[in-house]
Amino acid sequence: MTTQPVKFYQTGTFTVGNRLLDESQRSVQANMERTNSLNSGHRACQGCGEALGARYAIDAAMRAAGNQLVAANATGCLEVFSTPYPETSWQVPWIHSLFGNAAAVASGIAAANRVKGRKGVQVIAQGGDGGTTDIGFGCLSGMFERNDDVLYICYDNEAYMNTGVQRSSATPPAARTATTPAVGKRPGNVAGTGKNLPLIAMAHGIPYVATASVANLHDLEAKVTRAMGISGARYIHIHVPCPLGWGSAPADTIKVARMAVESGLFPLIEAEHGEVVDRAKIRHRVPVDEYLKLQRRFAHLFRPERDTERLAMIQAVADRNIARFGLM
Amino acid sequence: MRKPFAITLDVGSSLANRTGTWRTERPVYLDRLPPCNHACPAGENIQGWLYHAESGDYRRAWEELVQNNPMPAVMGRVCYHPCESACNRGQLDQPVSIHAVERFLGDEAIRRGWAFPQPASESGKRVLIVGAGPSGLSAAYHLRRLGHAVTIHEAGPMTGGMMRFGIPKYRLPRDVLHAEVQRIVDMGVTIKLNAKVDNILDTMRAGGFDAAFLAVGAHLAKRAYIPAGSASRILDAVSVLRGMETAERPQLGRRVVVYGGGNTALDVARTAKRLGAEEAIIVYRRTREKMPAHDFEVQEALEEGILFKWLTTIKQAGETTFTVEKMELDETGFPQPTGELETIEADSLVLALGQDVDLSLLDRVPGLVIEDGVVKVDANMMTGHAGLFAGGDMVPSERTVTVAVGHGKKAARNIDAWLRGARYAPAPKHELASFELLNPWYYTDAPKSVQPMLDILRRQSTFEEVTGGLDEGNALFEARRCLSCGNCFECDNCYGVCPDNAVIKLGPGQRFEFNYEYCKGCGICVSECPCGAIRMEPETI
Amino acid sequence: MLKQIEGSAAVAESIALCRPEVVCAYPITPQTHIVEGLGEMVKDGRLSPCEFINVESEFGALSVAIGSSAAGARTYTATSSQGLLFMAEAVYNAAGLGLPIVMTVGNRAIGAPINIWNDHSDSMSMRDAGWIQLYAETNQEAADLHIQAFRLAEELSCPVMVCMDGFILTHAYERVDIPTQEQVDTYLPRFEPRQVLDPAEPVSIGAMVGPEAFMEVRYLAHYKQLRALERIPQLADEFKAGFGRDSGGLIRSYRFEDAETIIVALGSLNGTVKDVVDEMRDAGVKIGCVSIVSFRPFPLAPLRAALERAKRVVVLEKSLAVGLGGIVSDGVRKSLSGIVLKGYTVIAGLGGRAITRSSLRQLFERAGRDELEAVTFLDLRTELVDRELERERHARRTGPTAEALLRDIGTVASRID
Amino acid sequence: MFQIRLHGRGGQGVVTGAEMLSVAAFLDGCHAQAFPSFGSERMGAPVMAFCRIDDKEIRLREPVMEPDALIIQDPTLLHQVDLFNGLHANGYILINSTRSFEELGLSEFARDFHHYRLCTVPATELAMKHVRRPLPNAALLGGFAAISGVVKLESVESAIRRKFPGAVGEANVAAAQAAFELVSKDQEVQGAQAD
Repeated sequence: MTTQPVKFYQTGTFTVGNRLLDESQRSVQANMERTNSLNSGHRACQGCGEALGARYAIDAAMRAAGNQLVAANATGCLEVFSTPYPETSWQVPWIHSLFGNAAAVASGIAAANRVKGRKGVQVIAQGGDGGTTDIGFGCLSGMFERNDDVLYICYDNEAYMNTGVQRSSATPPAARTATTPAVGKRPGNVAGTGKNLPLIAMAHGIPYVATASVANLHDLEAKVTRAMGISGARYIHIHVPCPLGWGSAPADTIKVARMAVESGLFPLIEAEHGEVVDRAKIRHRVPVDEYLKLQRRFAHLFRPERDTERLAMIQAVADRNIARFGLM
Repeated sequence: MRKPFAITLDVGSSLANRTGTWRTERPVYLDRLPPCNHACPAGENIQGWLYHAESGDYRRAWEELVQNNPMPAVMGRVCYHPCESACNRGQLDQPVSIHAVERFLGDEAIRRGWAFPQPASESGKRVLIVGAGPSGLSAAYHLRRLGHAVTIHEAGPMTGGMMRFGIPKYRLPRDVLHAEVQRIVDMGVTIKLNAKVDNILDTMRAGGFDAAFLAVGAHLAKRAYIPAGSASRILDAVSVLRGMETAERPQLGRRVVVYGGGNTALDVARTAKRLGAEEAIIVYRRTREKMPAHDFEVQEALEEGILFKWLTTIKQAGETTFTVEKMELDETGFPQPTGELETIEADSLVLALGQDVDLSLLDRVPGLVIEDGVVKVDANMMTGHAGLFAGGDMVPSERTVTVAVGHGKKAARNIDAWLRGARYAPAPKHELASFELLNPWYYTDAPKSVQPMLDILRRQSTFEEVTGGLDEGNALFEARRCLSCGNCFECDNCYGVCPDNAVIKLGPGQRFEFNYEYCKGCGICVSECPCGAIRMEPETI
Repeated sequence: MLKQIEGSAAVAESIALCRPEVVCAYPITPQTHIVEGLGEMVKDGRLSPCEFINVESEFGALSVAIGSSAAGARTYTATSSQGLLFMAEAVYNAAGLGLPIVMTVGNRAIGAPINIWNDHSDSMSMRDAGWIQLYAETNQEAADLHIQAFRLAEELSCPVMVCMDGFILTHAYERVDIPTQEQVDTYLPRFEPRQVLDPAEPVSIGAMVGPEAFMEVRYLAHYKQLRALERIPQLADEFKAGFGRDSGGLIRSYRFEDAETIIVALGSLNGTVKDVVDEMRDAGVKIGCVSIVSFRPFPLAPLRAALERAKRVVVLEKSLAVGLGGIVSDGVRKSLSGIVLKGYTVIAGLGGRAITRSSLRQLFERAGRDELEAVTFLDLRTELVDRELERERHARRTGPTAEALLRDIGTVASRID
Repeated sequence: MFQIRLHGRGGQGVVTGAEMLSVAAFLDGCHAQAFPSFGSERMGAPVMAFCRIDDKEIRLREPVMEPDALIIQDPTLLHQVDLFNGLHANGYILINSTRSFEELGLSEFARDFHHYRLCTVPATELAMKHVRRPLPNAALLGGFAAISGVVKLESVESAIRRKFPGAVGEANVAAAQAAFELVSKDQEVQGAQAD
């Protein structure tokens, strides 16, 4: 019997690190020397998906940019929990201006870098879904269409968490928020509303658009790294569960994110110049119930009785994603 | 930079904010008992040696393995691997083929001539072991490692006991057995063959032994009363299998009936087939499901053309004909005669109905208690007579090679303690790493490697080993299927998934530490630990 | 170099001489010609290195400016009216972050009703945003003030708004002396930012500040403007030494020494006022005027010194604090705290209503006779107002006021005044 | 101070006309101020522009209320807009038209003015001839230089060339020169009649 190369590494690249893998194949997060761009001592809630996503993304970006990085941040949880006077958790040059202008501030920084001849200093803008899909959408679209040399990262936790969990245009159907309460005939957020920002970003024809999840670190890091190697406007939309707003257990943050991916509700895709070029396949497909049941914001879909109709509707969304992006 | 007041801050200054005070529960690292280890009668640290095998360090894997079991090449072949039945991976796809990796390591050790270390110092104590079977050899090995002088008295002409006289060579090639016994001998263990002990106390006194371990096995075939003519050829399984190891090969004829439902019955039937029998029929009074033999062995036997007559008893033996009666199961699952008779043709009948222990050497030993034909021992494997220990098939337990090896180890540790005037206290067992404690999403999907099987024609005609070993690539693959249940394998997940950077990575092989200054106690590390090696514990307030 | 040039073009040339590194542009009348001029200079390479960025809104414009300024680039933008309101959040933010951005406001009214013509409602709405606000009287001064503005902004790390009357200045062609590059380079040193987003020396800019320090942050912003009160006259003096012209400063007074009546105004209106003052002086009236150049910081002490000997002060305002009257008047009164004299607020020129010599002359004469109300609306067409009020008395659903008034007047450009 | 008011419609170059006039005055060494009536910039709507010329700094910012001269680029405005508002008896009127004041129905109105200060010039026709576009402003400036003498023709030519470099400028200069000649001739005739 001829010896086949062994490709199986116990956990492969699904875990953060793997002692059996070559150093170069391990994640940035596995590295003892990682930047910890968002350092300890921040005031995010226990189990905050956004804090995690931000460190994942910015650490990866720092590695890709050789630490030559500047970040602009929209108002929101990430900003509030990271920089209350007199302490900041950021280790990178960072600016917070307003809720709706992170993309524009980043465009300005990029312009300054260009005019100052600071080659190699890369610019990231980041914000939550509210700061991205709603109030910051104008500036973001402008940054896209000008093809400014900025990587915009949206940490999507599907509502305005900083202000107490109000609906945003990224809130999914049926989800309970403070402004779409779980009362009345059809409790929760109205179906058929909201917008898909990655697809809108793609419609701008910008060089790179991707979706990522805190549940898939290697995929996330690969996308950030990829984006950092491209010039022009780039967009990465990261799914980050919010235990507080979603009513999920703090310990389940990654699990919830994983169920979103594995159910097909949050497809992991990559697009270049408006065309989808790759997708992460679902490893172990689960019905949407597995995702929804972990979150109190969807509790009314199961109690007092099963809302069969709307569960089927949500399942259809997942099925459509799977078919549309070839996730299986 | 003259920074503006308050709105512009120095980086990383949040370290002043000790968020650890938020915590109501704290994560702690722990080692849990992997189910394989828990299930191993020989007390192997299976996960421990797989860990080294995963990285391709077979020597360290083997060294870890032989801490508990000196005969991995044998064990990898003959053990019925309860570890695999317990393996958590079985709930994911298929269990890790632990026995196959163990066999690979054992074969690798033989091939490369790896030897056991000599004891660091001699204790000056002398221990007598009666019986060179798996239990005796295991005890000898462990006692020798502890620095005691060991002498084995073996009644038979060869070492191995039931490993030789109970297990056909197509399952355990004799060169493998020899190599692993020899490696024990090479540690300085004296083995006296054809040296039956008639009276244990006399022998101990004569040899100046400080303690003895009795492991004579169960070699007396059980008989059943079957009315038979004088010309009937009726043999017992022990004699048939023993005969295979000596010059006088048993004459079984063209058609052989084997009576019994245990593994020995299968061994005899398959041996008969290889000796040239055209037909080998196993007669068993109950159904296949009720058969004590392992299913995989039944399967192999069926492949080789062994015939089975279920729900059947033998009523009478003639010269070439045997009268059998059909049975049926009652409500309690017990077979009841139906009175329906038939006749089958056969040249011989082999009874495989179990074995008894020859306890003659223990006559008049004070304090020693015998019950149901076996010797009573306490939790420390000691008989009622101080200094006299016993194990293997002669004590009440399941009669397998692996159990015997485990007895040998346990007895050796207790003998060692007893010799030092102490009492052996095993390390407390960790809590079990059950499947629910794992997060299996992280493990790569990988069905188990299949060991090559000898083709059917050669299996029916020769005594070549039926099941092949894994090659290095397969063995590595298989080792890496281990989930490392309950024990950190440094996947960095906790280090990565902490939103508060509150896990400190201590470096390769050093595992991790929580930074409780900042840990908010969210528990993501616990949820995302693939192997269940972290637990939340309430903070004392 | 003397040029007969449009005000916007003169300002564009002056800004170009300041070597801005990032210019953000979003079109809104009447500031567009300035950024168009700069855009052309960037595009044809005359202004280099400079990034000219066409943004999607005024909010975007100032936000890009915030980013580039924080990254250490000298940054300029311009806006007017609704645009200034649309960027309001960023206006406060730029000041709060202490970013030395210079912005031109081509002053224009605020709707509704939508109106593209000049008044000061826009910049006045941002008077407390933390920016320094300078008002230009002529296009020469508008051009000069921008040079001083960059110097002042960067010294103090505080944004500066240069206000120039929309159309009246921005679209007017007149003689402007455009300085040389050498003059400007001598006056305006390289931009050394107080804070910069630099990977070599990372900081977090824009922290959340709670009650424990917010007052202090605000006090420091106030203190910064108090320092500007000292620096603005010094910079004007220095400017005069280098360029040979009086431009800028806190206030400028005209024939005020023995004046019994003093007119106070901001911006281009002062030219017409001076003509009227001359006329009335010729007729023997003791009248003078004061132009406020720096509205923020507000020059309390110099104003007091200029006004304290007068008998009356008339504040001419191109903006209306609805429900109160004047905005500038408040500051003027504060400067005269404890001094008893007559003070009149005159709201004039809202939404581009022409402010004519004859109207002013009549106004000042009435002021001299102390016949003015505390708040007067210059050239208010009372017949239109009365008619509309009458209509409202009779009908509940009167429809929109603005449209009703327009129906009564006829075609917009068919009248001269 | 000499004040000129220009009337026309959006798109006819009224504002540019005022601008070029101010430049011409500037080139003559005068202070000059030109500014539009600040309408929203749409084609066809009535628009005005103003120009002041003086030998000292011009501080006045009001619209030209009492013009010394009117330049009317579009005679269709005559009956739509109060064009002559504020014009004093010594004022100048230059109308872009192929027709005479009489033909335009202004005989009675013209009686209050010095007739030699009133003039029509076919500026659009000249523009079409020289510039091939209906932009009468340059021709009118030529005519204005002839009728008023407030600015020199050479200065008007330079101002036109500054605004429109190259062939377009030269074409406009030609139109201005043609208008200047036409008006000058007309003035001679009228002068002769007056004498």
